[in-house]
Amino acid sequence: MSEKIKLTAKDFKSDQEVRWCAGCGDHAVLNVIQRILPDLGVEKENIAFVSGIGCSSRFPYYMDTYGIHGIHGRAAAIASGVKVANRNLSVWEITGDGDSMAIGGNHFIHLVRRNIDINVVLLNNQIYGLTKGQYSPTSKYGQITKTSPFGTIENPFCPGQLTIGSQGKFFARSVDNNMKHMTIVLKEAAAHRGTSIVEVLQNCVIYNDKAHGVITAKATRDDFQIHLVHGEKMIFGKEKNKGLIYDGIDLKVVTIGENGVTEDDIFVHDAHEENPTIHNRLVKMAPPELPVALGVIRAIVAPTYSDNIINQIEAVKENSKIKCMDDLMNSGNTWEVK
Amino acid sequence: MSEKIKLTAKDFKSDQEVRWCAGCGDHAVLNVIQRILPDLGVEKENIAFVSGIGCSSRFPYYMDTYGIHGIHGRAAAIASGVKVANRNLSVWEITGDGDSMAIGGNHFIHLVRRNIDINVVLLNNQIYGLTKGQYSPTSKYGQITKTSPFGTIENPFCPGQLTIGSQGKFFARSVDNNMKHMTIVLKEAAAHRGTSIVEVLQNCVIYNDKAHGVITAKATRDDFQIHLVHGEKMIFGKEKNKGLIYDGIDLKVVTIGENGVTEDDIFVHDAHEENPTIHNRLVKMAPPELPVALGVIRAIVAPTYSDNIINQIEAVKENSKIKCMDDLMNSGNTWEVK
Amino acid sequence: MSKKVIELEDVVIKFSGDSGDGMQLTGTQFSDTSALMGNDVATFPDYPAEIRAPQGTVGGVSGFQLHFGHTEVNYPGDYVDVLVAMNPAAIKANVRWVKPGGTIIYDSDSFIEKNIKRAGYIADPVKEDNLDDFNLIKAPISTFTEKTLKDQGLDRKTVMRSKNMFALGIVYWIFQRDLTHTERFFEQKFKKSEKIVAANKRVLKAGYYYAETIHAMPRYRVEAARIEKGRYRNMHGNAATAWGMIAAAEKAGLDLFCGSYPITPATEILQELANRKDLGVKSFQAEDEIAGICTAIGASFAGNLAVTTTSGPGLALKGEAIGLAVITEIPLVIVNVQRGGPSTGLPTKTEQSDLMQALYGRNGESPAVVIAASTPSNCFYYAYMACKIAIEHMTPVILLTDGYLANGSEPWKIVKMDEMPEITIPYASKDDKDYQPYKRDLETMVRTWAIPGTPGLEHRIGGLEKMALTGTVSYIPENHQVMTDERAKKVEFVQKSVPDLKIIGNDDAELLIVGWGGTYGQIVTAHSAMIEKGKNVAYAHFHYINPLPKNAEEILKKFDKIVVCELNMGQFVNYLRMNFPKNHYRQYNKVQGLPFTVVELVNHFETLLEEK
Amino acid sequence: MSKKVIELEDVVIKFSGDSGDGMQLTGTQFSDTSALMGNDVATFPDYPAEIRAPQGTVGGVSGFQLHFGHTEVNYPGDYVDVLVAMNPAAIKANVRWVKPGGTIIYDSDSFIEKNIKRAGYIADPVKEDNLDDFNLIKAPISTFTEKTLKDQGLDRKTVMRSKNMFALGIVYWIFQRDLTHTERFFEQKFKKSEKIVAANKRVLKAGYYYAETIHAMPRYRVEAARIEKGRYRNMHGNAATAWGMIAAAEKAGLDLFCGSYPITPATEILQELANRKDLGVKSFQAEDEIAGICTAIGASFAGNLAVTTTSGPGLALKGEAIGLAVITEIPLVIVNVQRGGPSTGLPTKTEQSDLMQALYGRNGESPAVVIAASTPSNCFYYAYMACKIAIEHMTPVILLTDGYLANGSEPWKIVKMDEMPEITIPYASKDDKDYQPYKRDLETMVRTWAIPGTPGLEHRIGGLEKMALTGTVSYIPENHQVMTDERAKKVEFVQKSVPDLKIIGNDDAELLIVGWGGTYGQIVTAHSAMIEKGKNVAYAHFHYINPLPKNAEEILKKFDKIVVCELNMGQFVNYLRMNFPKNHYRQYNKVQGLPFTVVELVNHFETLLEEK
Ligand SMILES: Cc1ncc(C[n+]2csc(CCOP(=O)(O)OP(=O)(O)O)c2C)c(N)n1
Ligand SMILES: Cc1ncc(C[n+]2csc(CCOP(=O)(O)OP(=O)(O)O)c2C)c(N)n1
Ligand code: SF4
Ligand code: SF4
Ligand SMILES: [Mg+2]
Ligand SMILES: [Mg+2]
Repeated sequence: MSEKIKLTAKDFKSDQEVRWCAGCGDHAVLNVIQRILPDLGVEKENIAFVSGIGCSSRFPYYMDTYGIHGIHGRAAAIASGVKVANRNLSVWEITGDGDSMAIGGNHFIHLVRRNIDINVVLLNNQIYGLTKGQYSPTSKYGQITKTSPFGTIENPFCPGQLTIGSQGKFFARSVDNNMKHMTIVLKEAAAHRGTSIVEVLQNCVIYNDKAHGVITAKATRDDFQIHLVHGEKMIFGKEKNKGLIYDGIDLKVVTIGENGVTEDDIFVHDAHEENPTIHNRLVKMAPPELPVALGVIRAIVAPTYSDNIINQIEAVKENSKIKCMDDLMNSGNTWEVK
Repeated sequence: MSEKIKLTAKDFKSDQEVRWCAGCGDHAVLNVIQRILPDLGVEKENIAFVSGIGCSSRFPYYMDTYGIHGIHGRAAAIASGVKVANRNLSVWEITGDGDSMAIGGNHFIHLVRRNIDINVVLLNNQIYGLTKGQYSPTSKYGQITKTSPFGTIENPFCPGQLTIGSQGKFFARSVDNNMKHMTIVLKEAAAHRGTSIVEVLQNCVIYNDKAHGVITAKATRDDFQIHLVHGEKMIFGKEKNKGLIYDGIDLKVVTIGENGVTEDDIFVHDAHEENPTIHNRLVKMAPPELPVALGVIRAIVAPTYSDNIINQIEAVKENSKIKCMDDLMNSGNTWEVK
Repeated sequence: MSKKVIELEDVVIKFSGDSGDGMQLTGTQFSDTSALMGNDVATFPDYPAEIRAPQGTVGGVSGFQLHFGHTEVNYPGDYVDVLVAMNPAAIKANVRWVKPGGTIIYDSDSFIEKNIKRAGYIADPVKEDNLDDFNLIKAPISTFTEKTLKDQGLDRKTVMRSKNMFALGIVYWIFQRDLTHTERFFEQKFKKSEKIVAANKRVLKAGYYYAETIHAMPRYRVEAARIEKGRYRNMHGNAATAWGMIAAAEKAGLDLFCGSYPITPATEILQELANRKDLGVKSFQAEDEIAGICTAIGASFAGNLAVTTTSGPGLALKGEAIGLAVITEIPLVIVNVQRGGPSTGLPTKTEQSDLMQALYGRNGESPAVVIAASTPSNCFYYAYMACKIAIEHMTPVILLTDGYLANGSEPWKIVKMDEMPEITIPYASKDDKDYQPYKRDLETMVRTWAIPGTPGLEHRIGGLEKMALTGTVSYIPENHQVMTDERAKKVEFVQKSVPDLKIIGNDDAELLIVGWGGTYGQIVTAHSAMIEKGKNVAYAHFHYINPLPKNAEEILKKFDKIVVCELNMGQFVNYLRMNFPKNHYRQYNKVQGLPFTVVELVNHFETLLEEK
Repeated sequence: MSKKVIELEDVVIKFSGDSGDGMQLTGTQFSDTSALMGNDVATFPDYPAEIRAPQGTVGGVSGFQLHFGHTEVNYPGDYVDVLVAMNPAAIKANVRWVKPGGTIIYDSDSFIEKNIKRAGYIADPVKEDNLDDFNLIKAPISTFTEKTLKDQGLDRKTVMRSKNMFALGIVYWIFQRDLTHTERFFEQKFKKSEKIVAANKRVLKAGYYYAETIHAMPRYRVEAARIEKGRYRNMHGNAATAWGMIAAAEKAGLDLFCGSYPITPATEILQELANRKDLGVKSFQAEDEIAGICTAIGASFAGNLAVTTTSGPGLALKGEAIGLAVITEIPLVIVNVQRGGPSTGLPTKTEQSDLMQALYGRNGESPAVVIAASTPSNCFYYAYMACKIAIEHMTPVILLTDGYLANGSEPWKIVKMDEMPEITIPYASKDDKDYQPYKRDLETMVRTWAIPGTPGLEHRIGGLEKMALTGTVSYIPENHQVMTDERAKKVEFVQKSVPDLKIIGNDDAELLIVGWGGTYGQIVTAHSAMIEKGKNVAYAHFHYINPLPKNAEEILKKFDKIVVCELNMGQFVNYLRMNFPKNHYRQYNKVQGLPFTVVELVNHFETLLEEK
């Protein structure tokens, strides 16, 4: 790589016109990813973007890398095949809440369980955008949409809980209107070896505008977002005077300087703790009681399927007398007809 | 019902010969279910058993109730349809670890999320029995099976964690060699309104014998099983002198009478606590450090999809002027051609 | 100032503009008004491909085409008489569809450099597309709208949003339309703001009077059509499908259950059903297509009228479960709104290429009934019939419609529920002491339906081969043959109630045109055109595909020259070859995501007549 | 004591007993020994339906049938010369398949009341099934086994487990087989316990010498067959399929990736591949069939030779994704081991009823290559060819085998890898500055393959219709037609490399028998029988279904009377009607979960010859 010219975001832009609505949160994610790729130390030809179907799933077309725009719900399975076929590739799966949690739910949980080294970016707008506004498995209970004219009657998934419930090793969250934060989180996801799930709270201006409004709006965001950093105190708020403490089964908001609370009392975020108890509470936090947790919430290093399979093949190869098909065909019980 | 003759287990046996291997754990589950049905207060004609494909999924054929032996992985979806179509039916889904966690994983998590009032009995033998011994999503890491001759390289699902990660409201666990315990647990599941998942640790004598051996063997079971009962202390062990305490993120075994531990220190099981923190740790416990948790681990009452849909229909009906198709067709913009 | 008014038989208009320009609403107003004035109408919206393209580009053009006339109107027209274009991109996208000498009215204010470039023109659209060959009317729609609403206290965005009404006003003048329907519509829609109502009325009228002042503006009269008396409403294809199923449920006295997953262009059926909770519809938006059909199978078992709705890729996913419905022999309706394939293909475009999939897209010998609707409004009837057949014959029925029918609309004479055909449910007798789930009525080969909840009829069904009569699992070789034959026969016997195939035209015609499904409007119009030209051609259109009508073979036999026209590469013609191999078939195929045009059909038929 | 030895051309034996009786092993020993002695052999196991039925019942019977001869043996036989039955249920299950006058050797010790009842006899099997019509040999197998092993210090379970070897000994004597192969097998298998080796040897010999003492025991000689010289091994159908794909990957220099989900009767292919990590095979046991094919699609995109293996219901689930492979034009092999349908059907039984599904089971115009193997061992060759075609033509290829081929086995002459046909990968040029993913070689219509990791060839593919050459998304109507046509042509052009259809027999035959896929063994034997009877019949067997061989039409045209035989209700015959409508086809069909019998074929052909 030493002789290579350093690439820039522009090198990752394909010749295709970006076709999302003006104001759609997907644009920001595209921009951030195009900007961070030059820094990952992976050659452009060794990057593959894989998606399913949905507005968000158009993503690969805009990337000047290798890419597959798959079929609805199957991005995780297709990406798994890409990575297992060639583990030298940096594989990115871009998916929507419908694509990955509705029709693709099974591939999602199995990908997570297998811990294949893939970076999943889940653009969660809590709606089916491409098909024009039906509720998704992350839509809020009671939400009115085209297929729930009287309100949904389904409990939404919390992608973080589902990830951890599927033996997930890496989960992070960001928001579409904070490109700096997305940059940090996506870089960490890329650096993580194993399945990394990054949920981006994404706004669909057309069919579910401001679904994440309280969380992302300027007026409320400081109080309703907490940016977690491994090894740092869980402090947030406009005045940076609020913090989280853990009471044994749940997290609580306290104010530093009130009721004798000092900064020392605030919980330190440990993304590397195997035991997912606290992570499970963090991913669930929601306004108005609690801020939404952003950042890398869980990041555990563990063997990956994509490495294991190659290691196992190498080990078996070494110990087997069969080196090629001719060996195999002539092995075992054979006889000569003369 | 007052005039009805009380039914017995025999009334629930169909005329079909039971075709599981001798010694298969499925037999015990069948017997228990046939025995408890007369006590549920539901008429025989209002009971439906639904299954997918697998050894365990043959179950409906042996029940003299209504039943569908569906297709592989789809039991949860079929059962959902049955229940939503007629909520007066007591609907039982019988499924295997392959049927519900591999091909049927998506329907499983969505059923749980929707909280449709179905009793799911998941016969977990950690193997594909019917197809003769391939690993399943619950097979142990490294397990040698016909499709993993060198050991699996996949992290297994823990059905309890997956259930809770999918917003599950009811999860219980039992073992195939304790019919008394199964009886209690299955009755509670039947009584619960909402999706109840009951995992039965089931032995496949042919393809995965003693997979649950340490847990179920006479010699070790007292130390490796804890029978949880809501409102009671978490005590176990041959001498009933071991107990669990919760240290803020995890459960630990202590011995009553040692190191100053008294019965008072032992944690009380609260299956009704909404916050799943402790439940999540309980479902995960495994030997040798911890006993396996049996019994009803989580049981939260919440609105069910199957009730909600009917309630919503009733509410809309009341407020709508459209009472029949003739009304609908003549509503809105119509005109007369003379 | 009075103008010469030209009488016309029928007219095709297309309103076209950017996605935000309100063209769907504009078109609907014109079409409703025309229908109220007694014309026969057919309409077709032309949405941009799924994701919004940037404003002003061809990709972002949204159109609404309508065809109205004083004679029967069978399709929304292929080439247009009048194109209303709100921007250069709308011209770029549609100019090839304007009839020679047709009228193009466009917003001349939108012809600024930015828009011209975005539309893909280099400099001057008029030159680049030879627009001068048309009757080109440059209307300063934007500025006149602004002028009209000056000093009304409206913000610019609101003002500009009503410019479509200026365009509508122009066209209303041209075709002498009555403004009252649209005015009333404003009053309804903008109930909350009198200001907006007034503004819209003003702009509509401004457009109307503007037209009067323009010399080049033509004026036409299209007389009311001679259509059947009765009460009418406008029917969209997808809504018609939904309603047909609700109607069948009501008639049968069953609850309607729909398990579906959204997919273009079928989604509106689910949406319409979700809206009809007042009629007790249980709409279950499933996690995927497989869960959609499997919940429906469960609901059918439990005694609901169960349906699932989808489009091509979704049908592929349902194949395995359709097999379960086939072998268990339960009533189930699968609606497939065909779109361009293969794979995701052209998801917003129409095609007829799922026929083979509907017939054969599952493992084993797995016969199901397949029928096809042919107009937006008769989706109601065929959806109803699909339910009736499914229930009465205890079988899955696949109803094929397509993107063209689904999105199209036309006036529809409202039916009365008590005039709809009866639906008789083959219930198992509650008193049957020895109920046998797979005992058949030998006339129809239909088994009876025992609904959970009925005491004494407890039984199990499933996907394994089952013993004749008892339905228990059976591996007996001969029994498998028996059951395979019986399932096939049951579907064949549906033929007994399939209406005879009718031919339009003479038995001694030189050419028999064959069509099926959603191509009816274009083919029947082309056929009429041929007859008008004095050609002896006949036309047979199939709605029942499996089984085929009893008399189909006999009819086909009569003709030496047969051409099968379909929007695929020859699926139905191959099916006819399989079924009636003795005839020689020609085929005419097109897969362009578009309906046939009448012009291309007529040309092709003429060529065929010349062939020996 | 010396006996009269009868010379035989060929013999069919079936070993049959309870699931635990070791019949598969017994049969394999006999078949291996016979192969080693130079006979041609074909074998077929007959497992009980999936779940173990209670011991002693007909449902629990496990059998192993083998056919060996001194002439070519093409199938495992339908009716058996010798039935070895370890219990009454084995007789009950198989007696209808014993040739008139055939020999039945049974363990008379097992004829106790419990077993007789469990088998479904009332009292006396001999009377109830007229067993006296056969050459019935009551052998006290259990007691003699016990006697033989008395005082060997073995527990009863171990003793009883070796009674199958007593039975094998008897049959070895009858057919003058050499014991050494089996003795060596004991030494290998029971390496860890000399005692068990000795016990098995003893019992085998005891059976052998017992046979000598029985008067009614026949003795036969079946001479070595005149088969081609070379090194042989026994090949199972499923293993052959797996090996063919590994061989293709090796030849092409690609890694082999298999994404599959277990399903009867295809599972062993995945199992065999999972075992071949030493050859670098990546076997991915997916969460379902959809993930199986989708991981394979990903792996193919990434440059592996990607395959997925399944059976009927699994193929149904893969339909949508096959469409993605069709439209993206990537190499992919889909193996479908057909079983009895519809739905779960008869999962352990054979059938040919997925042909239409393979051809048409997906949305849109979605052409793929379809080929079929015809013997257990040539699964190797056709799996290899499936890979070769997939790679060289950048297309999904569906390889059809069936339960009968998958589980059957026969001796196979080991090929040398350097004699296998070359596989040329249509790589995109690394130096191509203007790489266009959908630019085609006009001779073949094949696009080039650019593998991720190659600098400069970055590109995107997907399921939406794509612009010719560039592959970017395109909604242009005419382009859709162009691409549809090109995809069709590409598959058609595979025909150029498809070998000509051969006919066995004369061009002027009175009857042409047509078959495809796994029915070859029975049909070719029936054809030989007809020729021996002096009938002028010809036989054409299809391995290439889509595209059909170039000369197929020409060949079919030559015959007035054509009968298409298949284990379904007429799928291939209908496909021929579609493709070559000018011929008149008769059809002979069977869906009983079983192969044709030669007897029924011959009878049918004779009847056909009599028809005018
Ligand atoms: C098999 C199949 N089923 C359904 C669809 C229709 N469909 C396309 S995208 C989509 C949902 C998109 O939602 P999401 O994944 O959240 O993406 P978004 O558009 O919101 O980014 C659906 C239902 C399809 N293309 N294929
Ligand atoms: C679509 C489909 N794929 C695969 C199969 C094959 N199959 C049947 S059962 C089964 C797994 C059974 O495992 P599990 O659900 O754990 O049940 P068990 O037999 O262990 O009780 C599989 C893979 C099938 N019948 N259908
Ligand atoms: S519809 Fe919503 S998600 Fe789709 S591009 Fe527009 S704003 Fe984005
Ligand atoms: S194979 Fe295993 S799971 Fe299946 S019936 Fe036998 S013991 Fe039970
Ligand atoms: Mg979304
Ligand atoms: Mg299992």
